[in-house]
Amino acid sequence: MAESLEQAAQQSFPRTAACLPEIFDFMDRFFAHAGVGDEHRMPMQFVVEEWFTNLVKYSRGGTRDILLDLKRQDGRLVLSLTDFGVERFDIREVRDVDVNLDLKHRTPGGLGIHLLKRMVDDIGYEYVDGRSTTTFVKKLE
Amino acid sequence: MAESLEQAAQQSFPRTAACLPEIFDFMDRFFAHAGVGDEHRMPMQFVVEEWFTNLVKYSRGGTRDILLDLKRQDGRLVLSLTDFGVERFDIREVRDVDVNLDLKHRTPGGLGIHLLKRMVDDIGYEYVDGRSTTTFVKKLE
Amino acid sequence: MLDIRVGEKGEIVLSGRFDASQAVKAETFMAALTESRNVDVSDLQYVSSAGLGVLLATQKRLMATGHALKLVNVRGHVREVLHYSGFDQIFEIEAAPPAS
Amino acid sequence: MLDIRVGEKGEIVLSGRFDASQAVKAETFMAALTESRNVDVSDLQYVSSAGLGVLLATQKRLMATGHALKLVNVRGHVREVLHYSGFDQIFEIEAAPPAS
Ligand SMILES: Nc1ncnc2c1ncn2[C@@H]1O[C@H](COP(=O)(O)OP(=O)(O)O)[C@@H](O)[C@H]1O
Ligand SMILES: Nc1ncnc2c1ncn2[C@@H]1O[C@H](COP(=O)(O)OP(=O)(O)O)[C@@H](O)[C@H]1O
Repeated sequence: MAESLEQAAQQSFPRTAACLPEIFDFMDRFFAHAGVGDEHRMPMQFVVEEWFTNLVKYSRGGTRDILLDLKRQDGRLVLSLTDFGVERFDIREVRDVDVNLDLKHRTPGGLGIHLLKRMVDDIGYEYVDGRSTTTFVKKLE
Repeated sequence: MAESLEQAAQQSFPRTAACLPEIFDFMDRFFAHAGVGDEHRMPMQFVVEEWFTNLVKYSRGGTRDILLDLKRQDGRLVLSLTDFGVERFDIREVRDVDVNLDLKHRTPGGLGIHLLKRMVDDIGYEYVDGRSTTTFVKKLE
Repeated sequence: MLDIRVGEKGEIVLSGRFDASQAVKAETFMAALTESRNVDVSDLQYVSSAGLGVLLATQKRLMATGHALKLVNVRGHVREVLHYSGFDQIFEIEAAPPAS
Repeated sequence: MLDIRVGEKGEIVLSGRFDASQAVKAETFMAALTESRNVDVSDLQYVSSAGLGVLLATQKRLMATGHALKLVNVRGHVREVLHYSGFDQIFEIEAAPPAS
């Protein structure tokens, strides 16, 4: 019980990309503490950056801090981001972009979600009373 | 009397160069209001920027906001900057740099005070109980 | 933090982390470029889609005048991200030599 | 605000206000330069010693490899500041044509 409590951490961050260095620090400390292998650091930071900045840029109605929740549980890493007082948006319904277009037809848009989906094993979504929580799961072994 | 009251403005600014756009706006509004000619805008903004950033960079003991005071009085423009809770520093005692050195021997340092002295007609200094006020005077006619 | 500078052979050296908080800085640097350059990413630990966006926009602008960025010493996380983005079709990419 | 970009003839175009709050941005752009360039300041309204510092540092770095910045379309406040700084001895400076 005591151990499982230690393997979780939560922190809220203001809605600005300027927070990213702080977010990465927070994740690094949790990963070290929870003994998550180094090979997961960059991909999981990628997932959190992409989704955090999307909430900042696109969440309709969002004004409050965004909650980042990290857990190590049953051999899996579970990252979730919760946005309060916003409209519903389910990342799982976003269609994939075509990454095989030539330069002329490529735009930078849409790459974030396309890439983050490739870095996790599962994605969950929950929406209750304006509270929008997206959960990313990565198997550790 | 009423008119002379209108020809003065005061505002405090936090100790960071990020305030400069706000300072210039404040000066522009005063210059427009007090009918100061356009030819004085850039040189006087130069004087205020150089001295404000020096207070930010060098004032020993400075932690409080810096007060900028603008006056039009007897055909003269009087700008003063007051720094609170700092050590004494009299700009009039700073020696001039040599602006005729070749590139190899030139450093960016020292240009600020050298240049601002050329843009004003008189400089005053007052130090009382940690309150350090430097006053720049420019004749308007 | 992202460090961005010109290396000894005129190549652009990116090191550190190229995340959304560093995109404006990289954009400002890239805006000065008018010719083809190698971009050495051997010390770049991380890149997000914000970083990819800056690289893509620069590539588009340079290609309009027949120039291009070439990415060299690509490895690890950066290599993976470039690959999944299909950037191997848009940039000439040279992998890092295997670690010795 | 300072705007800094490459113009149609490859010259660097500075416009707006080059004050201490804009120095890091200009430094970042200038860091990408490795060759001689003209710097067009016709639309630069203001420069402070922080701006002069960036120009001087860039000039020193370029001159070490036989290159240089040349300042063109210099006028008004900017001209005055460059003159009192002795920058006419360090940079080739070309005044703006008289206003028509
Ligand atoms: N949290 C969100 N709320 C609403 N719309 C979103 C959200 N996240 C993404 N989107 C939409 O999905 C698109 C694709 O997102 P993404 O792949 O991150 O690329 P980008 O942000 O570069 O466009 C966005 O342009 C936006 O229209
Ligand atoms: N307000 C101040 N308090 C203490 N020292 C100062 C102050 N202003 C300037 N100085 C000193 O005078 C020097 C010259 O200042 P300046 O001409 O503005 O050039 P710079 O700041 O680029 O060195 C500074 O390097 C600093 O040592």
